[in-house]
Amino acid sequence: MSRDLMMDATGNDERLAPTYGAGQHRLKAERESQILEVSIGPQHPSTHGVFRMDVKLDGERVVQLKPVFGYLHRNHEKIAENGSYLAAIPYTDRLDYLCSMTNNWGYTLAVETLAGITVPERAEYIRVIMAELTRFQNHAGLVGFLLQDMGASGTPLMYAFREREKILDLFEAVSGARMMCNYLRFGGVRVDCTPEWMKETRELVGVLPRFVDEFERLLRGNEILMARTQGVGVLPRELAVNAGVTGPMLRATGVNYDIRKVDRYGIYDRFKFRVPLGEHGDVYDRYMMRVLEMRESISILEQALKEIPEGPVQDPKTKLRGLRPKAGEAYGRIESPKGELGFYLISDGTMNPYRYRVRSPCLINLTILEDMCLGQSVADVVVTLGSVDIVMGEVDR
Amino acid sequence: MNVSFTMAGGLAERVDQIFVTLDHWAVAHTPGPLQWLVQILLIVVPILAVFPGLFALTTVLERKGLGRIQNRYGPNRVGPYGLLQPVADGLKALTKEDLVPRTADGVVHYLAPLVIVVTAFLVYAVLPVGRNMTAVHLNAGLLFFFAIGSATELAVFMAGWSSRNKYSLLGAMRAIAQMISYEVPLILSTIAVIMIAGTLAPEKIVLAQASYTGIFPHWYVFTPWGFAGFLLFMTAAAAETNRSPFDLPEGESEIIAGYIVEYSGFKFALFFLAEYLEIFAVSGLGITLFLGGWSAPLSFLAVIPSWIWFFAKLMVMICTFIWVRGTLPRLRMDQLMNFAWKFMLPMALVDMVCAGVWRFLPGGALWSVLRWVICTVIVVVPYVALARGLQMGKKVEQRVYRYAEEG
Amino acid sequence: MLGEGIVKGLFETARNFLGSYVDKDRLVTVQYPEERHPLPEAARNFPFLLYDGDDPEAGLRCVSCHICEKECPPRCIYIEKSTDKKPDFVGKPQFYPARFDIDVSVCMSCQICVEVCPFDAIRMDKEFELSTDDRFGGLMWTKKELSKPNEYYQKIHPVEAAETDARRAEDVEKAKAKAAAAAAAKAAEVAKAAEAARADDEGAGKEPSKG
Amino acid sequence: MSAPELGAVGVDLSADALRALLVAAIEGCSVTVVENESPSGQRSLVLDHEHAVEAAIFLRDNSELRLDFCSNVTGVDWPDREVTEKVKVKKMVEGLEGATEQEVEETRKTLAPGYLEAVYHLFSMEKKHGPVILRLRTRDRAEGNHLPSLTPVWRSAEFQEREAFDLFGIVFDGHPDLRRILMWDEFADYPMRKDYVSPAEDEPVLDDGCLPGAEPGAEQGAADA
Amino acid sequence: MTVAFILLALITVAAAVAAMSMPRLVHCALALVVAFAGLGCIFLALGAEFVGLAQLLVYVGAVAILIVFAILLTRGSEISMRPGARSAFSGTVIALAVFAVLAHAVMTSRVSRIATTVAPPSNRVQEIGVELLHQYVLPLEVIGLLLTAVLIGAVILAWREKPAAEQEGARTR
Amino acid sequence: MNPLSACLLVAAFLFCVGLAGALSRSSAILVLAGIELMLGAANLNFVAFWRYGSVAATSRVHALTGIMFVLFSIGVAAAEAAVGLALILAIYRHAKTSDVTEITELKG
Amino acid sequence: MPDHPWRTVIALLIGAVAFGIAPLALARLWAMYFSPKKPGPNKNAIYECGLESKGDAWIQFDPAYYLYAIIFLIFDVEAIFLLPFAVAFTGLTLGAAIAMLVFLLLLVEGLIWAWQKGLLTWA
Amino acid sequence: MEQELKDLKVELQKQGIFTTTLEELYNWGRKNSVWPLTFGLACCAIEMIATSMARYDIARFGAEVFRPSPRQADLMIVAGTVTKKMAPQVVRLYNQMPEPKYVIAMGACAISGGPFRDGYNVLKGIDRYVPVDVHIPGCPPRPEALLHAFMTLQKKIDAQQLRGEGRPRHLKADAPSEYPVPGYGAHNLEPMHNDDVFPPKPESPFKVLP
Ligand code: SF4
Ligand code: SF4
Ligand code: SF4
Repeated sequence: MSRDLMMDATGNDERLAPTYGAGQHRLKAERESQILEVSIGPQHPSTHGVFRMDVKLDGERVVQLKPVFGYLHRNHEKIAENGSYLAAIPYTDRLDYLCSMTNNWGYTLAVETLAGITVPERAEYIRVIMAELTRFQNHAGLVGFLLQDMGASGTPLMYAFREREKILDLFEAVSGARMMCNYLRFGGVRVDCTPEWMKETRELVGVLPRFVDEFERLLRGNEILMARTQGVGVLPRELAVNAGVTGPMLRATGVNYDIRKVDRYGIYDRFKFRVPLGEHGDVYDRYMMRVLEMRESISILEQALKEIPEGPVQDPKTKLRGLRPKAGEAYGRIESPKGELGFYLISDGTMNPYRYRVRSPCLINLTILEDMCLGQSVADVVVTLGSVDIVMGEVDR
Repeated sequence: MNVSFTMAGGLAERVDQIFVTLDHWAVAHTPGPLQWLVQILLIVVPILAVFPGLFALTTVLERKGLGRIQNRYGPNRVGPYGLLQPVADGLKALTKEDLVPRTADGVVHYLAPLVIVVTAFLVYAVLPVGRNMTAVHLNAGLLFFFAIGSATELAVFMAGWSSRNKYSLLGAMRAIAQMISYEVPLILSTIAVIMIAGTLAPEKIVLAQASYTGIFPHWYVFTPWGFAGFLLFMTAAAAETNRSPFDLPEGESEIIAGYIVEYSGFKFALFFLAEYLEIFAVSGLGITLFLGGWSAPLSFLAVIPSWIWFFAKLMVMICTFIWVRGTLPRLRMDQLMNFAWKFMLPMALVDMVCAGVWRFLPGGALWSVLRWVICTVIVVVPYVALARGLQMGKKVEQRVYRYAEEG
Repeated sequence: MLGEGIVKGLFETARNFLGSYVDKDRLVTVQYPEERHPLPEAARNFPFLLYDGDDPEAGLRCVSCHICEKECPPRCIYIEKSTDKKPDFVGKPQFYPARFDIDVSVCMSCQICVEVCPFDAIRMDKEFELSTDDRFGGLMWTKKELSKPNEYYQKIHPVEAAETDARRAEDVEKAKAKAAAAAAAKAAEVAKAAEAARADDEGAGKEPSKG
Repeated sequence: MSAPELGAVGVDLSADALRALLVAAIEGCSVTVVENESPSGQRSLVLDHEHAVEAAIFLRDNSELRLDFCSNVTGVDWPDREVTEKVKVKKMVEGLEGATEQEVEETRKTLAPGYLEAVYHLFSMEKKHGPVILRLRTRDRAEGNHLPSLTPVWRSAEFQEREAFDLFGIVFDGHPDLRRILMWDEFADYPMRKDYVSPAEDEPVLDDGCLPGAEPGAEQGAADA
Repeated sequence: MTVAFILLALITVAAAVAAMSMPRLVHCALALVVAFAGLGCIFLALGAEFVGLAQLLVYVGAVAILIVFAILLTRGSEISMRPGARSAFSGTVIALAVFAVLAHAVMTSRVSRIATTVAPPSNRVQEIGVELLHQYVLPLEVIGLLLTAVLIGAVILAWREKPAAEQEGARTR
Repeated sequence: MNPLSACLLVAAFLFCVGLAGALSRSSAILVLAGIELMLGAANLNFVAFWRYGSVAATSRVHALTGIMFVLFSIGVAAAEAAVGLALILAIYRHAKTSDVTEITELKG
Repeated sequence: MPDHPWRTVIALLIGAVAFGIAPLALARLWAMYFSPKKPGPNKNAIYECGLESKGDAWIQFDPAYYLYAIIFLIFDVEAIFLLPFAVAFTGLTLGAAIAMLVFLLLLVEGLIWAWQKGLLTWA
Repeated sequence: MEQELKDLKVELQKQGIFTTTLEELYNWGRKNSVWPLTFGLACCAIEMIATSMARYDIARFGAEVFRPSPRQADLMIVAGTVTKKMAPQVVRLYNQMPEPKYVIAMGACAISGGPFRDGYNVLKGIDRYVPVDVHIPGCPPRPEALLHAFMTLQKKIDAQQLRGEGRPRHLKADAPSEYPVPGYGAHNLEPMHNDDVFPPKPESPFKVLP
């Protein structure tokens, strides 16, 4: 197996990264005849899009799992390198198509770092509001999809989408589109939110906790859910850190790393919120991280909606069209609902970014998929994958 | 005929027996040599008409019910209230191209849906759907039910194997493993009833429950062993018929659609039909064994015809199935098997013992209370123990989460 | 762990089931063709071209400056500039698009064309019932299909349209003022020149101030 | 991100400091600092191939630095370019007093060979600081496109290095599973390189040819405009 | 000697022949099931309700599954059997000879001449139960013992102990 | 021919089919199936004798003997099938074949 | 009628087969007259998530399946003996019931053995 | 549309009432039981999911039965970007669906490659390989737009004839029901399009550049 190669190449150095657990699951020659090779995906009800896993099964047990990517490789980076800085924003919407607002933010943050742009205060608040609404709907949706993968005939997903629709209505009212908001701009946001919008948002934020409660009543104590998720897809802490896993998945292993706290980008240092931490790093922890973060998001939303000042929403000095940052490079990152979303930009002084790179949390969180799945059943693979929270638009870009 | 029946009065009796009377009338009015034919037709045709009809109704009901659970309407445009939806589905299935994979085993592939439908229909022969309304009176009716029902596993195997598709075969193996595992508790949980009723004939079991104390019926479900047996039976029935949360063989999130992956057109519809027919049949059996079959729940309600009661109870069961399906996620294979062998089977055995104890404890005022208590203990203690044992070593628990300290 | 969680969940779904008969919040379906969820004012789908007055040809605001064509991220706007000019709303002679096509099968509804257009000539439509079985005929919208009157804009985006109209009215005012000033200046110049040339000749070179 | 190189208290994460640390810790290690003029000020370190893995391990395991989190790995393509530079050359100049050596300015056009680059963004989860940016450069864009893989040090590089291999054609030696990741295996090109041209597609256009964007190859031109 | 009996006998015999002669093992197994089911139905036709159904339950439900599993577990499903591979001819000849002897014995023996009772003897399940627990209580317990032994024995035979490391690995990750 | 001998004939034929299969098929599983068939044929005899045998009508005590025999025989046959197939599995695992000829050859 | 309960069963059997075959035949008729069958190499290939299927599906399975089948068989046979007992139970003496209990316990012992061996744990 | 339908009916009734009723029944059954394939590619798939969720509830039309296996599906909603890497799979899935089958190209990407049209790995429209019944422009189209497209499809089905020249593809014995699956080439898919479906019809204002 490939891992052995690596060991040879680097001389079995202890300091090297923890590798696949494959060694202990090596296929015995005598078992070969029982190995069933299946590919799960690319068209499969629970691979969340066009993901594919080439799985080798021994009975029901996974002995090898190779993720295959690229079925949604849309050349985002190439296209962005051929377009202007502004033109890339609507494309970022389509990266993680569930969270266009946070994607916008990640990109604008990188451009702002690159070109030294400041953002007016009100715009910062609006960004936080949008990002947290996005986080909420993403997490709700994820829990729904996860339960769907467990075969819950769609009920939790329906409830999640019921709430999501309300949030999308807000997005649409302010940005004009439900999913592809294209709302943030470097130096601010595109349009201001009206007072009515603020009022509606406040009302919605007021009822969101009820939805979380409903979710918890429906699911949290469910024995089947617990039995199917606890101890499944366990991710050891060291491996998680070494493999660059970020977001709720990392925090489920107990590592306290939330970029909102670490980088304090935007104005996140003004809000009081807690970072929930898991302990076991299994699917249940990951699920609970999302639920708890939903509650924290609500709390951030409440604060932001209370404190938001009046003022302009766009830095007037910033040139949106025809921006030409000085030659140089910048890496900007945010805590997207899925993990660290980073944008790496190299400018050569022209109107197009010379290099545009998306550090996608989904792709990197998938690095350890095989490690989490070895020795488990196919059903667990599906659930584990579901708990990683991937969106193929971002994995393949 | 029956104690409670006398108070129902003549008209009620006539309505109750309307089908029986019609049957006799029709038979009496046919020429002698043909009588047997008419007699048989009058039994077979209603079964072939009513239950598929019920199937059609149930599919809409299920889709609408799930819709309501999920805050939406469900099918409501095809015909009044969407009631014609199954007709459209059926027409579509009928005119759909029938695909058989090239490498598949054609004959077996063709036979599998037939076998499964035939077995599903056959078991109705012994189901009493109303007073004097059992198609075939067999002394060993229950055994017939299980014997015929066991052919389903074979049909599933045929379907999965002949498709020569990995998912189907995997699905079929799962399905068979699941069905055989749950068949044991299914049969064993009926034994308690048989022990008390002393017969294998379903209609006699119903009759054994069709008396009342005051207005309350003597259904077996109202005894400790009966209650436990009922739950066991229905759980096993859900698993046996691949209903949620035991719908692994079709667990689409892992193995697409299980053993029916390669079936299209009406063959697929037949699988669908058979699945529902099995659900009705096994629910009907559950009703017969534990819920007093066609007897009314309260003595004065006996004026309502018995077959209405049967179908009303059936509807309740179906609705419960839908409800459960709308709520629960699916179990995993190992959990499913563990549950069958480590919980259901021991519980079924305990339940048998409990029924035995129930029978041998003497009657009398004080004793009947004591009997209740003893039997409840006999059932509850193993329940708790086994439920605990199920999670032993797995540490399945509600967790408390900590937060990073502010920093 | 004896099944309470399952029972709790069952209650939750039962509540939703029953609630769907009494509570609007638990039956959220909008039965689309008959009922419609109101679109917010900002809603956008595809761009359209605005024209003033009744004549889509004459009143078209677009001056064919190609800015939107260049900025459109997927580059789905195709413009051909006219060779002649026609006066725009303030009377300035401008080019106009001889051809203005938008390939809506490519358009990503990003609204960037609208943002960058300096002439308020292009706006986003809300219409979304556009499914067609004609791939090659139905999805390339030409100038004719794209042109919509200002009233339509006022109808679908009232607040935005009012703003735009006000701004344009201002522009017209400004243009008028400018024209007047220019005229005045010109007049003055002419007057001066005239004065210089022939001091007694007055009143010549007056132009109507209409722009 | 206002002070990107300022980590937790006491640790100097500036490129120069790190360079000094690395050179001191690893024998023979050559590290150069790449300046960054833009407001972001994120400077980076170029490592040599031989000591890259050592240096990476050092950065990861050093108790002060603990750069345990390799966030971003990416390839960058720097094609060959013509460099116009003014050089002062000593030349024999025929003067009045005969030939004298004189410094003369001359414009010289040289073809600077292109290279491929892998960029690693490091952070520390433990110390919560970063980023530290590492760069590795290949010799050229053809045969010499090899780089040492840092996947053995940070697993997170695994897929990203594969991606750089797939799209840029950087071969990472020591990578456990270097295959194409996004494109299909039969694919022959490296599409993210700057000189990649999309294959001509049969594109429907309106009869009168008014679909300039649709003409093959037109995209690039339009983009640059 | 009814039509039903003749039909059933024909089906059973045909299925049995098919089961022993089809090339593909799974088909054989399915034919075997038909043969067993036919046999069960003959029992039923003869009036032995309980045993007939028991035959169906055990053979169609359980033994068939067992055989099918065994076929799948030994990768038998793909092997296209060569019917003539192993002494097919001599086997058939021997069998035919045996049949000739048996048939002759049946036809010539006294049983073919005795008058048969018209009504089947009563065999209500209840009587079987009572009989089972009085007359046949010892065989019952022996069967119980046998079944237990079979359970343990067969399981041990079929069950291959998994390497310990592997088993551990399965759950620790 | 009376029903009894008809039954016996059918049973005899079934027995011989099973015998032929057991003797001639090379798959161990089919050999086992053949044996099962023979057992089934024996059961048929039991039932036939129970049904038509003259004893049945006369003696109350032994009325159920045939049935009982069949019942136990079914149990034993099932047990035999389980063990037999398990054996085949075990051999298969060892010899990688379930072909009787090959197995004997392997044994050498 | 009571003399021939099986006649009805057979009729039901025939009816059920007809019920199954009729729509299939109808579908075939429809295909014959209106909508022709159009097989194709791809169409009639095995479905595998949109990929070409690799390897054969008829592979060897985990012996665990067989173990369950054995246990199932044993309990099925047990049920055969339990049923007559249960029917006769109301008329039985305590001794007979205990005899059955012994029988049962023997089997339970096998079950417990299997449990202890971890056989009932699905791998 | 309405008028056309009526005309059609009259026309058919001339041929005999039987055909008409059978045809009507056939079309009615087909159009009211369109089961989509569980198949989402990208962002548009999320809107497709949203369409089946409570707010929009495609179940009202009887189309919520998303079948994971193409064998049981009638409708393939190509919702999202078809990349070149995915295209063979999409075509194969389409091929594996039994007739009658329909395709809705949902969103700009599925129709033409949409915003990603210029990408080296993006297929410029699924109609290059399989025939598409309904196109929905939009990026992503709103759920209502999908419902609208669904109703457009229903209308289209309703107008189909059972007999005669105008009958749809799946009723003609010689019309193909499976299309060649493109292969992976060194630079592009091979072939780049399927001649049976792709080049726009001669009367269309489009032509194909080589
Ligand atoms: S909305 Fe966006 S994609 Fe569409 S035409 Fe305007 S700029 Fe282009
Ligand atoms: S629409 Fe606006 S930006 Fe585009 S060409 Fe016309 S005037 Fe210029
Ligand atoms: S059309 Fe737009 S929304 Fe749909 S898949 Fe393409 S980019 Fe995503």
